[in-house]
Order: sequence, then C-alpha cells, then structure tokens
Amino acid sequence: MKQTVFILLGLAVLALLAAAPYLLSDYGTALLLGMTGYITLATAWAMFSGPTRYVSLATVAFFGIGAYTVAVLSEVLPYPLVLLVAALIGLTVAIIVGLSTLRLAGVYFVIFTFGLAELVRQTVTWWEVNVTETLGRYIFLPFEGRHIYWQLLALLVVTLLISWWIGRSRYGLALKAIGDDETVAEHAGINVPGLKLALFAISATIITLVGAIQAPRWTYIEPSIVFNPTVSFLTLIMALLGGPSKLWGPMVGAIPLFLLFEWLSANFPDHFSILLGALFIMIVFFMPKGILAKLEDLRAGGAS
Amino acid sequence: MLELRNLTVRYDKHLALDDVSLTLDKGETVVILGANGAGKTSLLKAMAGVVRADAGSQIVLDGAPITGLRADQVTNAGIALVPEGRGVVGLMTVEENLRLGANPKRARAVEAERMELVFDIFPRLKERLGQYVRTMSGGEQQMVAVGRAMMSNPDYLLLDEPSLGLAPIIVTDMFKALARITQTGVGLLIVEQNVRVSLKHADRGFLLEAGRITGSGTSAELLDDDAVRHAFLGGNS
Amino acid sequence: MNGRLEITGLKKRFGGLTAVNGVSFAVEPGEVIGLLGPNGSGKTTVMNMVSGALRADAGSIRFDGVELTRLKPNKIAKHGVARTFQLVRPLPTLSVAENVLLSFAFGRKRHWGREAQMLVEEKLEFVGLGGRGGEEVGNLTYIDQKRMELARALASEPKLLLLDEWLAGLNPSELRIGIDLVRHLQGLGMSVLLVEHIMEAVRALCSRCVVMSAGEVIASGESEAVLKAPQVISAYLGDDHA
Amino acid sequence: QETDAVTIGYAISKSGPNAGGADMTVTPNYELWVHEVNERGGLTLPDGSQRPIEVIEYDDRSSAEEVVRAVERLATQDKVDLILPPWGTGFNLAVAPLMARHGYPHLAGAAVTDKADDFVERWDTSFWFMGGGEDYTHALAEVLIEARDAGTINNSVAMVSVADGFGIDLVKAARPTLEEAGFEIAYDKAFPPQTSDFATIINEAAGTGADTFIAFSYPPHTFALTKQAQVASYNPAVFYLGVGAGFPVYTNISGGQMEGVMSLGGIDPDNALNAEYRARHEAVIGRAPDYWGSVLIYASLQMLEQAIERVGLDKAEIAKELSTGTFDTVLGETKLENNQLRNIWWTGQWQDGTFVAVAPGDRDGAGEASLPKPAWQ
Amino acid sequence: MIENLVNGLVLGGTYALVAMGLTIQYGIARIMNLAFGDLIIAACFGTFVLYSGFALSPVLALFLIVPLGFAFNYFIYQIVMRPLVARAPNSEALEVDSILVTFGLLFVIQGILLVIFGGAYTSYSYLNTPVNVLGTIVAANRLVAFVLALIFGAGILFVLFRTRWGTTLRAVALAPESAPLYGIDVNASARLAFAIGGALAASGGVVVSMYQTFTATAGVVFTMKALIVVILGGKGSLTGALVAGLLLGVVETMVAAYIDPGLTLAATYTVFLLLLLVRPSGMFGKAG
Ligand SMILES: Nc1ncnc2c1ncn2[C@@H]1O[C@H](COP(=O)(O)OP(=O)(O)OP(=O)(O)O)[C@@H](O)[C@H]1O
Ligand SMILES: Nc1ncnc2c1ncn2[C@@H]1O[C@H](COP(=O)(O)OP(=O)(O)OP(=O)(O)O)[C@@H](O)[C@H]1O
Ligand SMILES: [Mg+2]
Ligand SMILES: [Mg+2]
Repeated sequence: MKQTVFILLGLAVLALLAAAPYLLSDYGTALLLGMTGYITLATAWAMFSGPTRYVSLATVAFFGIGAYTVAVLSEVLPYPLVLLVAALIGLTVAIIVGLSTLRLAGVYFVIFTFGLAELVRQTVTWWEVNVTETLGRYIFLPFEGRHIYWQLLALLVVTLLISWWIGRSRYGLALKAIGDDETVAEHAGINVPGLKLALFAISATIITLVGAIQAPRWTYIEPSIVFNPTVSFLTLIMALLGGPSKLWGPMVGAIPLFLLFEWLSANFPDHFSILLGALFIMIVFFMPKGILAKLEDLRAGGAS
Repeated sequence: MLELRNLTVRYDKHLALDDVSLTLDKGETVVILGANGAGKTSLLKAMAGVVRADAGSQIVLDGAPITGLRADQVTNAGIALVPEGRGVVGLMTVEENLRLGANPKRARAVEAERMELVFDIFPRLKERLGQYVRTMSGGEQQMVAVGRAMMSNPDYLLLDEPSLGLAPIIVTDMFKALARITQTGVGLLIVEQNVRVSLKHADRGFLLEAGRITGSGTSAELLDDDAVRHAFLGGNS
Repeated sequence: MNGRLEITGLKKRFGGLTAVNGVSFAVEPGEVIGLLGPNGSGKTTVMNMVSGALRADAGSIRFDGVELTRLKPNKIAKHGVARTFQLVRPLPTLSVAENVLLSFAFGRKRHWGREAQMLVEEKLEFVGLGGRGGEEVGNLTYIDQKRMELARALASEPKLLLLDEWLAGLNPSELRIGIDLVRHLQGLGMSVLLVEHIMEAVRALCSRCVVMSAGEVIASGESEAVLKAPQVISAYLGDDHA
Repeated sequence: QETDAVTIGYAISKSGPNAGGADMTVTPNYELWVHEVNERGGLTLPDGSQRPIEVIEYDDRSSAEEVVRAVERLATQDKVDLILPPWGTGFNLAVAPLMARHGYPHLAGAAVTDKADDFVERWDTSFWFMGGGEDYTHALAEVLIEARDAGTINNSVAMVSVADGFGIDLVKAARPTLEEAGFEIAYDKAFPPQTSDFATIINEAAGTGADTFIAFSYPPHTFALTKQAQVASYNPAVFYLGVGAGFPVYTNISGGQMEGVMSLGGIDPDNALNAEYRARHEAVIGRAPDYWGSVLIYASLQMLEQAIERVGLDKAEIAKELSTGTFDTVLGETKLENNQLRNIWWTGQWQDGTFVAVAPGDRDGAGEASLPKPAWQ
Repeated sequence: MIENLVNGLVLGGTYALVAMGLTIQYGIARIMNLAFGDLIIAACFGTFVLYSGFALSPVLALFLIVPLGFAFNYFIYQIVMRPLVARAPNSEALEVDSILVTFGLLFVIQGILLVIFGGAYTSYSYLNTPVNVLGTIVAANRLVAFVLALIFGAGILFVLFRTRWGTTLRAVALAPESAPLYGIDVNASARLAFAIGGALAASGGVVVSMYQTFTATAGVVFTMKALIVVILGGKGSLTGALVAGLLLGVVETMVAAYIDPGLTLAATYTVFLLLLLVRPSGMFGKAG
C-alpha cells in the first residue's frame, strides 16, 4: 500500500519534471539541465565511491571521453549509436583502469585517478595536435536544451534505479564492508576485486554517458573544455556534502550546491569565490555528516 | 598516592562508571577484577585522560588534582597506560617505539637504564630492534606496549590486560619483572583476567560490577572469597 | 560434514626471517586441535596461509581434497574455512547484525532477505549477543566484539574454523562459557584449529596439540603428553606450568 | 528610471584559468565603453533620445556549461537588450548557436578562427573581429621573406606552439605558409598549456641554428620564453612570440629589453585616435590596454553604439547595420567584409618602447620591421 | 645529456620545494590541504607587492613572507582545522573533512586575491641572470629554488629523523591515537607541522614568483603538481617528496629534449601511474 503510494508519487514527480521545459523559460530548463547533469554525476560517483570510500577524481576523464566520442562521431554515426559507442568506450577504459588500480588504497587511489584524468587529457591533446592536427571539434547536432535535459533525466532515473537496487542487494552490504576492511570482506567470501571492478565500471559508464549527452550543448569542444578538472571536484564535493552512502545523498548535495553556485555567480560575480568558500566552510562545520544526515537529525529531533 | 574520588564516566547516555573511588600507593600492586563490560577499561582510560570523566569526578596525583588533563599531560605527570589494543606506533621500529617511550622529560635521563630493563624482561625485543612493530606477532606487539610504558619512567603504571596474548612463560617472566618495578616505588594498577596469577602478585584488589565497586580486600582475602572464586576462578578449583 | 585439513611442508619468509619453516600437520574432521607456541613462533602466520590472507612460499594446504594454497580468501571461505582475527576486526560502519549478515550473504550457502535476518539473530543468540544486533559495533566491549566476530565466522557456515586466541581476555567464568561454545561447535561436526595461550582451554578442548617454536613444529600428539614434553616446557610453558 | 535604461549583459571568466586573458583584453574594454557611454548620457537612439546602459554581468568560471547557461539566462530570464560575447574562441563558439537562436548580434571579439566564413553562413548575426591563423601567419611570412631577401636571416625557422585551439590554429596555418615561402622548419613542437619551464625548448631551438624563432604561445609561456631566452643568451634575428608580448607588463618582464621582439597585433603610433583611446583606457581602468586585442574589442563596441544610433534597439536591424554599415572607430573608418573585420594589424614589433605595427606593410601607417633584433644585454 | 640533467634537476628543485610543504601538512598534520597552491600564489603576490611597491628584493622578502606564512597557517590550523580533528572519529573522516574545508579555503583565498589583484597575469623579473652549473647555463632564480629545496629538505629530514622532537612529530603522523600515551601533545605538534608546511609553501611562492607568471586563479596547478609529487614519493615521506620532485623535473626535461615537449605532462602522469602500479604506496611510502 505504502509502496504503491510512493511509486505513484515518484511517477507524478517524474512526469512533472519531464513536462518542466514546457512550463519554464529556456533558462529554467537550462538550470534543470545543469542540475540533472550534476545529480547524475554525483549519484553515479557515489554508487562506487560512497560505500567503498575509494574517492575517485577520474570523473572528468570519463565525462570527457563521452563528450569527445560524440564530437568525433556525431557526423559519422546516427546519434543513438554514438551514445552506445561512447558507453562502450567508457566501459572499456573503466575496466582497464579498474584492473590496474585495484591494489591502490586511500589517497593513492585519489591522486591516481586524478593523474589518470590528466593523462587522458594530455594524450587526447597530443593525439589531436600531432596526428589529426585539429584541436577543437564542432558538434552540430540539432538539439536544444530541453532535448538534452530529457535525455539526462532518463539517465538519472536509470542511475537511481541501479543505485537503489544495489543498495538493497547483498552487494550494497558487501561494498560497505569493502570500505571498512577489505581483508575481512574477502574472508567473508566476497570477491573484492571483482565487485570493485564491476561497480567502478558501471559508475564510469554512466558518467561517460552524461558527458556524451551534454556535449552537443557546447557546439565546440576541446580538451581544456571537456576535461576541466572542476567537474571531478564538484561531483565529489556534491556527493560528499549530501552524504555519499545514501541513495538520495548525492542529490540532496547537488541541488542546493548547484543553486548556490548559480545564485552567487549571478548576484555576486566579483565576490563569488569568497562567498562560496566561506559558505562551504560553514557547511562543513555545521553539517559534519552531510546534508541528508543533518535533515534526518532534525527530523528525529523534531519527532522526539 | 594516586586517588580517585567519585569517578563517573558516561558514553552518551550509557553509564560506564558510577561513582568509583579508590587509591593506589607507590610501590603497591592493585588488581581490578570484573566481568566483561564491567567498566575496567573505562576506569583506566579515565585515569589516563583518554576519556573524559563527568563533572564531580576527581583524580588526585600526590595531592595535586589532575582531573581533566589531556592524556599527554597525564603521561608527563608520571602515569603510564598500557591500553587495550596496545597503543604502539606500528609504522615505527621497536627501537623507535622504546626511545619515544622515554619522551616525557622525567624519563629522558634514565633512558639507557630503562632500555636494559626492558630487554631483560623481553629479550625478543632486543633481537628485533629494527623490526616495524606492525609486522610483529600479537604477543611481540604486546611486549612492545608494556616495554614502552616502562620506558616512560612512570610513578604509576596502569596495565589493561597486559598478559593478553603472551605465552605462559613470558607471562611468568613479566609478572616477576613487574614485581621488581614496584620495588622501585612504582604503583601498579592492573586489569587482568588471568586472575590467579595477578592476585598472586598483587597486594590488594577491587571488584568492579556494572560500573560500581562492589568489593575489595587483600589478595589473600579475595582468593578466599566465595563470590570471587565463583565468578573469577572457575568454581572450586 | 567433512573438514579435513592437511598441511605439508608449509613455508613462509618475511625478508630475512623465516616465520614458518616446513610445518606439517593435519586436522581430522570434527577434531579440535591446538596450535601452540611462544610468541612469534609462526602460529598466526600458519593461520593466515590457511585462510588465504598470506600466500605460502612453499608447501601445500589441502582441505577436503582441494588445494587451497593458491586460492584467494573468498574462494577459501566458499570451500568452508572461516576464521577470527587475533586483533578483532569489526566492520565499523555496519551494525552488529550486518557484520554477521555479510557472511551469510557471501558464505557457503548465500542467504539473503528475511531468512538471513533470522539466521543472524540465531547466531548472535548463540554467541551471547542476542537482541543486540542493532547496536554499533564500535560501542561493544572488546570481548563482545570478539563474540561478534565468532558469529560472523560461523555465519559463513564453515566446516573448519580457525580461532586465533579467541578465548584470550575472558575471565575464568566467561572462559567456561567460551569453552562450551567451542565444544558445541565440535558437537555439530565442525573442525577447529585453535591458537591459544590459555592452557586451561587447551586442556579442556584439544585432544591433540601441535607446538611450534621459531617456525618449526617441536612437538605434536596427544595434548597431555605434549604439554609435558620438556622441550615444550622450556620453550613455551615455563617451569610454573610444569 | 529603470525602464528607460538599455540592459546589456555578458558572461565573462572572472575566475578559473581563462580569467587572466579575459581580464586583459575584454572586461576592461566593456567597462571603459559603458563608463564612457553613460558619461555621455547614454546610448543615443535614432530619435535623438538618450538611454543609459545598465549592465548585468555573470562569471562563467571558465566553464563551457556555465557560459552557455549564463547566456541563456541573459536571453530568457533577464531578457536583456543586448549581449556582449565571452572571452575565447571556444566559448564564443559555445554561445554562438544561442545568440543566433535568440537573434542577438554576436560580436565575437576575442576569438581567432579561420572558419569565420563558415560561421557567418551558419549564424548570420555573428561577427568576427580578430581574423584567423592564416591572416597572421601570412603577414609574418611577408616580413620574413623580406628579411631573408635582404640577407638578414637564414632560411631556417624554429617554431613552437601551445597545444590548444589558438596554438594549433596558428601553427597549422604557419607550416604551409612558411614552406611555400621557401623556409625550412627546423624545429616544430607543441607544448602543453601548463608548461612553465622552457629551458629545453630554448636549448633545442638554439641548437638548430635557425635565425627565426616563432612561438604561438599564451602570456605565461610568452613571459617564460622571454626570460629563458635572456638567461640562455639566445639571440635569434627574429624573435616572434604569441599573446602577451603586446601586454604593457611585457616591458617589465623583459627587463626593458623588448626592443625588436615581434608578436601579433600592433598599432600605428601616429594614429591619434588610437593614442587617445589608450590614454582613456589608462585613465579609467588604471592600466594600459594591450597592443592587440583590446582595441579590436573596443572598436566592436563603438560599432555597436553607432549601429544603435542609426537603427535603434531592434536586434535584427542592428545586425543588418553591422553587416553593411560603415563606422567611425578608433581604428579609423571601419567596415566589415562578410561580417568580419579585415583591416587589422597582423604583425607588430617593439620599437623604441612602442609596439608598432609592421604588417601588412602596404597599409597606411605600417612601420618598417627592424631586423635583426638586438641581442639581450 | 649533462645539460638536460642539470636543467631537469633545477626544474625539479621547484617541484620538490613546493611538495615538501604539502607532504608535511598532509603527512604529519593529516590535513589534505587543497588550498596549498593558493597559499603559494598568495606568497607570489606578496612578493610582487613588496618588490614592485617597496622595491624590496624577493630574497629579502623571504624573511618577511615565510614567517607570515608560518603564522597564517598556525592560526588556520587552530581556528579551522582543530575542531575538525577533534570531532573526526577516524582518519578517513578527517581526510574527507579536510578535503572539503580546504576546498572552501581555496575559494576564499582565491577570491580575496581576485578582489585585490584582479584576474590578470602577473609577472616580474628578478635574478633572471645566467649561472654556469657544470657547463650548463641556468637561471639564478631557479637555482635558488633548487638550493632552498635542498637546504629545507636536509634540515627538516635531520630534525625528523635525528632529534627526539622530530620523532614525536612522526609519531603524531603515524599513530595519532597512540601518541598521547607517549606524552606527546598531538594538537600542538600537528599545528606546528601545519605551520611549517605553510612556511614552506610561502618560501616556494616567493621563489616561484621570480620566474613564473601567476594569476590569482593559478593555485590549483601548484596544488596538483605538489600532490602528485607527494604521492609519488609516498605519503608523509619527506625524502620521497624531495626525490620525486627532482625525478619529475628530470623526466620532464628528458622527454622534452628527446621525445616531444608536448608529451612532458603525459610522461609525468605515465611515470606517476606506472610507479604507483609497481609500488602502490609510492617510492618511499610504507604500506598502510
Ligand atoms: N566508546 C563507547 N561508546 C559507548 N559505549 C561504550 C564505549 N566504550 C565502552 N562502552 C560501554 O561501556 C561499558 C564498559 O566498557 P569497558 O570497555 O570499560 O568494559 P571492560 O570492563 O573493560 O570490559 P572487557 O572485559 O570486555 O574489556 C560497556 O557496557 C561498553 O559497552
Ligand atoms: N609482515 C611481516 N614482516 C616481517 N615479519 C613478520 C611479518 N609478519 C610476521 N612476522 C614475524 O614472523 C614471526 C611469526 O609471527 P606470527 O604472527 O605468526 O607469530 P605467532 O606465533 O602468531 O605469535 P603470537 O603468539 O605472539 O601471536 C614473528 O616473529 C613476527 O615478528
Ligand atoms: Mg576492557
Ligand atoms: Mg599470533
């Protein structure tokens, strides 16, 4: 009964969101688009990094791979096929990376993934400069903001479903165990490397798709645009802020932060950085376990 | 004299120690007996400044109140704790751990002397001076932990289950060595499950139950006490 | 239920130190065997190799006819070997129940859902933590964490249980309960390899003992006889225990 | 009051890696122009009435997604009357479809591209003010050929470029141009934008014995290359650098030894209009403009202002006027060809403390390139 | 060959100098300081102001800016970091918190610099004079960085490994829960270490400003390079940071000379990734 209500409610919200471009201005749609992009990134990121606590900064590597694939293939293949190819490339790279990084732990993994993103960027740059001799590429796909938004929305729904399913399956528990103590997890019968690899690959593939879907929006693409490390950092910060170990955590982090960015840069373009930084520090101080945990605390406090 | 007056410790709402008072003299050995979860570890931790005691608690060291001092200040004041789980620096060598043990000012002058004493009790440590403590066996690490506390030249030594994981032959040696240390005027407070051995070496003992002291006496009295025998000595043996 | 473990010629070196040097012994199905020896003699290292935490340099470990030497811990667990750790290793972000549930979910038979929840409660009850499944593991006392760890090991439904000083730190009356627990497991047909420094427990539980020193087996056989052997007394027990 | 102001919006990189470039060439000129217009009483409309400018500015944080959204916001939320472009080739392209869709004239100022013809065809309200790689390299080749024919330099060229849109565009144009002109390219490497150490590059270039050194670089590289060349006493007859050599700060960076250094852009020192512009810039902004992009951006704004005076605020009308009209700007009489500004100074050289335009040499006001460059002290 | 080696080492000197500060802050005070590069930039601007406004030579500026860096970081630790350390249940939690909070700090510092100095490229020339080292001409200012890196590196290494006080600092780094039992005031030690790291950042900033163009927003580049050097060397290992810094300089130079300057960064990351794969805890790191 209760479950049905939830499902119906969810569907209603979804329908409303899907109809939003008709109700909002282009800018409103653009906001939703940007937000949906980051929510998807953060949720996908947290799918792997939340429970295992393997903090990945490779987000932009996959994001950029997605975008670049679209830039290279958009004139050659039909669009759905381009997305498929992008996903496959992302998956392949993720598996190769996953296989090689499984031994790294803690901050070594963090910096490794950062280095990886930079390596991909440098290699793509070098390739474009020396081999194809074009650095910038153009994407002239007939998409407007709302088309991209709908695609992202669909991807977000899929991502949340996957994340939800993992969370309630035994693998969710296993991932948390891996985050605590890999040796114990292995002794409990978990195929630790295999599970980590699978999750990393799924998460990376989704991230790749976000990049691929968003690329047509920029018309022009070059490595410094699509491999902008800020994407990795924002994703991480949003997820951590919301609470990466819960299904809704990344979303609860991404939405306010995204709006905050927007509000600050629109109203205080000259003091954006200072205000953002100061607010950020305050958030960390007053919401130590993430926004979601804070909300739950408040609710619990209110109830008792 | 180390004195506890009305020591109370809470973890959130859980009351772990309830109004405990006891004294420990220099040169004497006192054993705390108590079941699993009775609050023994909490008691030692509170004395060492590792956990905070509630308001109203008082810890007095040779007449000076030390309540509320941080753990490092307590150590420097002459109280050394060998905690449950050892408290050693795993990524340093045995030698570094021992030398660092002599970090409090009071210990620096006697560092070499103490080192010899520790090697005397635990010859294994002398063989393994360069080994990273983290790679040692469980018992070997326990030796480092006890050795390190001895290095700090304490007036009072608090030991939380020092025999845990030590081979019987080492346990015997260790208690003999501890006896030698008390003779130099160090007061010893031991939490031990190895009741028979510890009482054999102790002057007095306390019983701790659910955070309260429920009995005390000399070692002989306690060994004779029915309740104690029943709870801690495995019946009539 | 089987559970025969056979170790032959096991070797492990750490840098210049040979921690385990040609150790051989067997654990028969349903047997509780004691693995004794002074500190640093290599007991935990042997256990680590059996459970797959360490890879042996030489020798073989066969369990119910399967060669375990090259297998990963998760595979070994699936073959029916479970362990506890000398220093407890609870998973702090999981509740007590979840710690145990994990082993059910990935153990030999893979239980999940409502059924698994009931099994977990049963196991917690068994080790004396009934009704405390919802607590944070970090708030348990050391001993209770050890109990939880035993429940976690049992939850993978092993045929062979490796206990590394699991009874250490119990007071004599608790020790009796602990001993009964292990006996009960034996009664269920489980084999147990027991590393322990508490002689009372060894005497009560182990029909046979293997004593190691400096990485080698210096005595093995019937417990009573082994514990009286002069080399065991001089290397391990000391005169007080003679 | 509010209703009668003309709202002009722009999104510009105020933070992030692009802030340095935007802060040199674009933002100060926007501010200068708005300041001047408002001082005059506002934009004049065809009926002679004046309306002040009200600015809405956003920080795009050097992110393509941000710049797109900010422009969307300006167009559909703030509904501004006019939108000024962001900094950089990539960002101008990113917003081009939006500007076109919403009908805003797009005066792409800080964007170097050889594809302007294509873009104009695709977005007919877009205007391109900085030319493309071929323009700059042809002009450079012209100077080099003359020097070679005069026997000042040998036939060999060492060339480096930053591995990013700007560097690639230029180096790609330079290769065929130089080869056609009979030069031999002895060293030709791209370096990543993050590069900060040029010791090896200068050594290698020096090792080739080429008399001409060309770097299609950004300011940090331009500065570092200069310092390294000085340290290494590397004295090629032609020392041509990219963006930054025309910045006023270059005087300090070269330790006053900028004499003879060449780069893109330049000015005609006898052009009183330009000199006046530079003086105003310094007075209002507090520092001098650079010798390349600034004046182009400023001129584009002057054109916009005059177009409004002629046709009012109708965006389509403004665009049409920009395409076809002739304007009085600091560059002199200015008319766009196929929506592009063509009478630009392509190559300049530091001479007696001024960055003088030397190519195209056949245009009025062009200086004479003075080669070889004197050695570093 | 020799020429490239010398150039590489001199370049690496800068990397090492910058990375050592970070490794101390991260290794000992356990704060993963993402604002590190912005501290460097702040020092760059400070030097620039002193030089262009007060004609104070950057070498002398060292004596003003380095103590300032120390003091600033000392207070930052006391005010911002200490509460985080106090509330963190374990080191992972502290890592996450410190990443988040220094991310905020990064924006604050950058924002202040932007307001004061704007986004423009800033650069000046000082000690840009040739010095002959083994037949190779290098810039004096870069040599200063190299020499400073060696002096600071050797000095700090001596303190850490040869003095009791240094050993206590390392104990804080390796086992913060145990350190109080050794009579060590963990907070004071961490604060001091953080401040020393900050002083090193400041010294790096002073030297770097002599030859490198900087903008208010360029801090991230330094942070990242420093992080890579730190991790390559092994976290918390000062020797590692020193060696890894120099090594990276040499690798970049060699690649630029013999392969392609376009691949210098790619090579850096390749070396970095390969080394981590072979030694998952860095060159001088200990497992765990
Ligand atoms: N950090 C903590 N948070 C909450 N409760 C705690 C914490 N530490 C201990 N407790 C609780 O306080 C009580 C006393 O614990 P303590 O560790 O002092 O007992 P103990 O006598 O040392 O037991 P053991 O013999 O098992 O070591 C126990 O009920 C325990 O669950
Ligand atoms: N990773 C390692 N590196 C170096 N030496 C090691 C390592 N692991 C164990 N050792 C050494 O190997 C020897 C055997 O260790 P092990 O842990 O097996 O002993 P144990 O018999 O279990 O002792 P205890 O009864 O004290 O637990 C010890 O001397 C120990 O120091
Ligand atoms: Mg205890
Ligand atoms: Mg052991």
